Amino acid sequence: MKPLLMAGVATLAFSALAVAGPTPAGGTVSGKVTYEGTPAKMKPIDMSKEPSCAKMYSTPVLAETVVTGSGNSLENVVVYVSAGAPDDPAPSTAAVFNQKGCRYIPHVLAFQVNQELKIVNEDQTSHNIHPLPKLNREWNKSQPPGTPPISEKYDKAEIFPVKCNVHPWMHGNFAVLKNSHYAVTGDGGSFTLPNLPPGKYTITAWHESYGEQTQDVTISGSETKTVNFVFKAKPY
Amino acid sequence: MSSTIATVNTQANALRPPQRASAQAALRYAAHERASTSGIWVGLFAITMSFAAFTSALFVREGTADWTHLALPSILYLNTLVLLASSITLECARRALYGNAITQDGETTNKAGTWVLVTLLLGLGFCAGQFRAWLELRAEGIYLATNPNSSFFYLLTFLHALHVLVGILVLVYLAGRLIASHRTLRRSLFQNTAIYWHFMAVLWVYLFLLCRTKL
Amino acid sequence: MGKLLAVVLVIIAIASAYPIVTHMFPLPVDISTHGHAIDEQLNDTMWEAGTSFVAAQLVLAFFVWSFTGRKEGAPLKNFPGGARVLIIAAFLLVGTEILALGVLGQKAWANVYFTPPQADAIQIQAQAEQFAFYFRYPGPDGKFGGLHPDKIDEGNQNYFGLDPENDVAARDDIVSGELVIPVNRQVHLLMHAKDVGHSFYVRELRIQQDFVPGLDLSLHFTATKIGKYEIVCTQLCGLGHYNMKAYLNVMSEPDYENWLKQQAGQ
Amino acid sequence: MTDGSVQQAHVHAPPQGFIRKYIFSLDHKIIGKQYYGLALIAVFTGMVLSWLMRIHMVWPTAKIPLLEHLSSAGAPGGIITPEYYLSLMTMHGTLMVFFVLTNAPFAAFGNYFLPIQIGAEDMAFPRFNMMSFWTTFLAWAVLMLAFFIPDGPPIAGWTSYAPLSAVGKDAGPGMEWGMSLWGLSIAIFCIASLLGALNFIATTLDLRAKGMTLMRMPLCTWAWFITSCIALLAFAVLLPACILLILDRHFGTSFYIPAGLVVSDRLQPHSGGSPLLWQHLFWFFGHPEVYIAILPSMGIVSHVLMNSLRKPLLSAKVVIYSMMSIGFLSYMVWGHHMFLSGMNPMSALAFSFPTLTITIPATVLTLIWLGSLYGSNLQINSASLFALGFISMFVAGGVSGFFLAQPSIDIYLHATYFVVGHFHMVMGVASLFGVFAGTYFWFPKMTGRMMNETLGKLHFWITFVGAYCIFMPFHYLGLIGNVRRYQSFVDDYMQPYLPVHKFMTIAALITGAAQFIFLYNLIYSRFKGKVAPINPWNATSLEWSIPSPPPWNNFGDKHPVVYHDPYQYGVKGSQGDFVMQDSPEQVVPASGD
Repeated sequence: MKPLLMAGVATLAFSALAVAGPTPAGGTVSGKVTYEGTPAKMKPIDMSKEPSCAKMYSTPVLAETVVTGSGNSLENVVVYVSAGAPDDPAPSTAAVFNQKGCRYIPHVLAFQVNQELKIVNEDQTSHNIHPLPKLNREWNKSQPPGTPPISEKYDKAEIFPVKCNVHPWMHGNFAVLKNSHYAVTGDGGSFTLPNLPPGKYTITAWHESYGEQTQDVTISGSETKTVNFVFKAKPY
Repeated sequence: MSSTIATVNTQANALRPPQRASAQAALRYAAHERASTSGIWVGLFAITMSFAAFTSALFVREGTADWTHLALPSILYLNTLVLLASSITLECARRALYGNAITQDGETTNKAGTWVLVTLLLGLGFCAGQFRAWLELRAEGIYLATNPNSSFFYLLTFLHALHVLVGILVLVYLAGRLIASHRTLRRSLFQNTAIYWHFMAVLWVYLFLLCRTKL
Repeated sequence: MGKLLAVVLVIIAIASAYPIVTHMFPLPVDISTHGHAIDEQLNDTMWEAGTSFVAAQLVLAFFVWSFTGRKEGAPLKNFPGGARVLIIAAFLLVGTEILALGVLGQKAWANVYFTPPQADAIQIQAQAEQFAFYFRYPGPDGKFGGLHPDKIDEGNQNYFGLDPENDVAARDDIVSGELVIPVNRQVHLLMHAKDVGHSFYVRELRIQQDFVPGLDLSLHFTATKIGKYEIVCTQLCGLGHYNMKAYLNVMSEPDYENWLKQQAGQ
Repeated sequence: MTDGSVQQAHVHAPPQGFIRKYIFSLDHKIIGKQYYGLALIAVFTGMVLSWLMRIHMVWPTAKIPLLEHLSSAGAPGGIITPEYYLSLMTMHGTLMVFFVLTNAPFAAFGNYFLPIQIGAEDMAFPRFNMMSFWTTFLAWAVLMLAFFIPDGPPIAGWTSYAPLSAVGKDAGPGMEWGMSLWGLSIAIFCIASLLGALNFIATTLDLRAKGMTLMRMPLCTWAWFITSCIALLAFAVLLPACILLILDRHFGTSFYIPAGLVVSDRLQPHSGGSPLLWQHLFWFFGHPEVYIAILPSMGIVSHVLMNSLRKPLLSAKVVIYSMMSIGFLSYMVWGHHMFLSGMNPMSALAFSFPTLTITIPATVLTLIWLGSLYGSNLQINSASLFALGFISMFVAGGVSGFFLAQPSIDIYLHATYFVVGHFHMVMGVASLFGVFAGTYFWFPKMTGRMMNETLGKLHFWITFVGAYCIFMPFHYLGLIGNVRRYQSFVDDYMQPYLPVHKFMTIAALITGAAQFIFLYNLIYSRFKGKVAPINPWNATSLEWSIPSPPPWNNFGDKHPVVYHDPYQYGVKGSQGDFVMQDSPEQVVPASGD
């Protein structure tokens, strides 16, 4: 679970970076994403075909399509302002997508339109990065160990899966978003969207296998509104 | 292919009597006549091979699950007749040119030219007919990729039409030369075009039967 | 210069034969019931082909040696018996080789392909995909769930496109990235390709068979030695081809049963 | 006036102006040289590609500085990516098989010498001849274009098996436009080769000089003739295969793509196609293609060898019939490439026997060559060295065919380095040796200058020994089950054998470098070589009866008449131990024979 924690922290860190703009102090939307019902049991990943990765784990790693935490909390949910907020310019910092132990860290990476996406390979094996967007231009590149990071940009807002053509179990997601008001839930499933100027917003929560939910919220002044999302878990 | 040679001696002009050339030149001339005839047969062999390959592809594909049935547009029957007719008219042209006349004067060449003209019009008619057939299928919502049968139908008919068009181009050239009858014309050019054209008719009959029975 | 060529030819002949004669490149151990036939066949062929190779090079060398740089007007000779002898020789030599190898060789081929799998053979489904093998066991119910390509979700470890939601038979199917089989039991491998052409090659098993998309082939073999062996893909299948492999894990019967139980438990 | 102005027939005046003379020339000699030039460019490109592959394979993390700039996508930081390795491999194979092994021995030399050797003043259809070269050039340009598109070259190998080659971009990098360019290029190449073959056949059948009976044609003319018959069939089948491939890729048909394929997480919108269909069509072309590559070299080698033996070949007829039967059999064996591809196992046997049978004519040829050496007066020069080298290589590559012809052994050796070694030796190196022999032999005739013998011999020694050092180990590695088309050997199994791979790579680098000696020799001799007489080798066939280089219409106004079989060596002739084909004198066997 440690890498997962890292993933969560990392994502939060990035989102924090992203929102730490010059925007005037405003309201905040925060809340928790949970599920009800029994989620599918994540199967262990068999990495035997890639010894250099397999030997990095004492206990088998589980698939990350559904990651749950204490109190039915749901991780890897992208929560973002889908309407009401103006488009923000891309921050100068790059969103980093790491390949380590034949897994994507973070599993879900959220970043902004035209923000630099930096893809790093820390493994001793050659990886292949094949994002499968529908609106944006599709590309498919391999990254042998020792090659410089791949730097890319996406110019259309879209959430889409990314896979490694060499290691079938490696699946992640890119969330390319219009504005800087977003978060990806980590351990505990909670999120915060600070610095929202007064106004009416639509908040969307996206999960890769449970789909999307939206809620409207109106911010007046520097209050903190709580918005919770509850997803319906499927056993299979 | 003989157009190679034919264009070479366009500078030879006017109705002057054919010169008695050196024996050597005569030999060489005959050799090239023979060569272009072997050429056309070899070419036809290659074309046959290609369509044989398509046919075998069809037989392989036939067995598969998504193989259906394709109702051929009835205009194809008409097209068949048109193409066969064109074959006959070209034969008439050949008779007119070489049939009985020992030396051709402007009249026979004109006559032949007209027959060739008719032939190529019929040829164009055939192509138009094929095009019509495709339009009819489209109208029924049957496209190239709709099912394997339609794929094969469009493929075979299109490639055949392409070959016919090549023939038509040569016919245009022939007709021009014959009607403007002050130009020389190599016998082999005409003969080989005729062979090619007849072959196209035969090939079409084969393809048509194939489509009828298999698609 | 001719003499030099002769010498070089001899050296080449010897140097080429040396690694073979001294077994510098031994075949991996054979762990199959049918493999010995193939190995014998390979061995016989090696002798016949190897001999003809060395012989030809030596003859060439000898002739080059003796017929270069002859003094002016040295008499020309024709090969005794002329072409006829050589043709007859060729027909006899190669003809017998063909019969010997060709006919005998069919036995080895037949062992693999003309014998039906035994009734009690363990049925395992192998799926090849870019760029991994996955293996499916029917599970306690002994039934394979149906395949639904649209249900394939690799991120969620659903490599085969099973539909446990509606398909009961699929729920207990065991999917593994490693081919685990009991020793000395015949295995009947049902081969399925998910995307493009692949091939199933286990050197030690002396088995190689293509996965052909849309054409589900099957293969049967019996492993006779406990151990872990490499399964590699030998049909170019894309950028990860070089890295497309899995392991064949041959276990004792009880170990195999335990493994199955443990997998079913997950 | 159907036969008006007869004597003008085909007597075209010497072409004027650079363009008509050297670029869009109708002269078979210029066209032959153009083919040779194209093959030369292709072979050096292909060679460099193989260098990159070998280097990457044994030093996977090696940074190749220049490459980084040539292809930033394929080799980020100069490190070759797995897909780029496959691109290099695909392009290497395609260039070598189509643009070198088909062009050099067949199209290049055939165009230049077939008409001369049969006493014709040009090909039957000069315009077709020109078209076929420029179409080939177009095919080459289209193929090379793949290097310069963002997508990069295809990664499906020169065999481009469907559905990998048919499903498009989902199959991986280079499989979108790169693959399409490949298919287009090969389709164009087919058309070019068909035109060429047609021309060769018609010319051979109908333009032979007086007295030049079929049996009096030199062996290389025979080889070119037989080859063009094979090519006619082979390419007439590959063309439809490519058309179907393009349709599947761009027009949504399903000839090769079955239903329910999920590639890169995408369910492919196809149904019912058969991947085996491509394999059948491809190998129906693919195996004869091997003989398209090797037969002309057999002919050239026989031609050159007879000259340096100074005595007639044991039996030219036997050579001709052997080549014919090889050509004929080559159409019954394509299935041996598909033993393990899911054909009915019975058919494996059906394909195995004709395959083994081919070794009979091949052995006959070899024995005839060897037997002719006996009692000869062998002259050693660059040409004959390469001819002898050819025999050695042909045997070396041939015997390994024995293994692969047997389905049972193929189970183990299929798709290993054994196969790679086999076809590189017999189809690649052997036929290239034929090309080298032909080059050293005919260069004086083609350029009017002799090639430098010292450089030639140096070139031979490095190439001959080098080739063995590269390709023999391939067979050994095959025996231990080293799988082909791997960009690196990630598994422990191969680790002990990496030194062997290093050895092969170094051998490849050296041998490749030696080819630049050849290139230098070509260019140097072209301008600085000593002037060649009409018949420097005291050879007998017609090409040596006319000036070097020949005038634009070969024989000028004199019309050759042929009196003898092509190889009247070792006789009492007026000019020495030989009698030219076109000399009316009696052939008196030399004494002591």
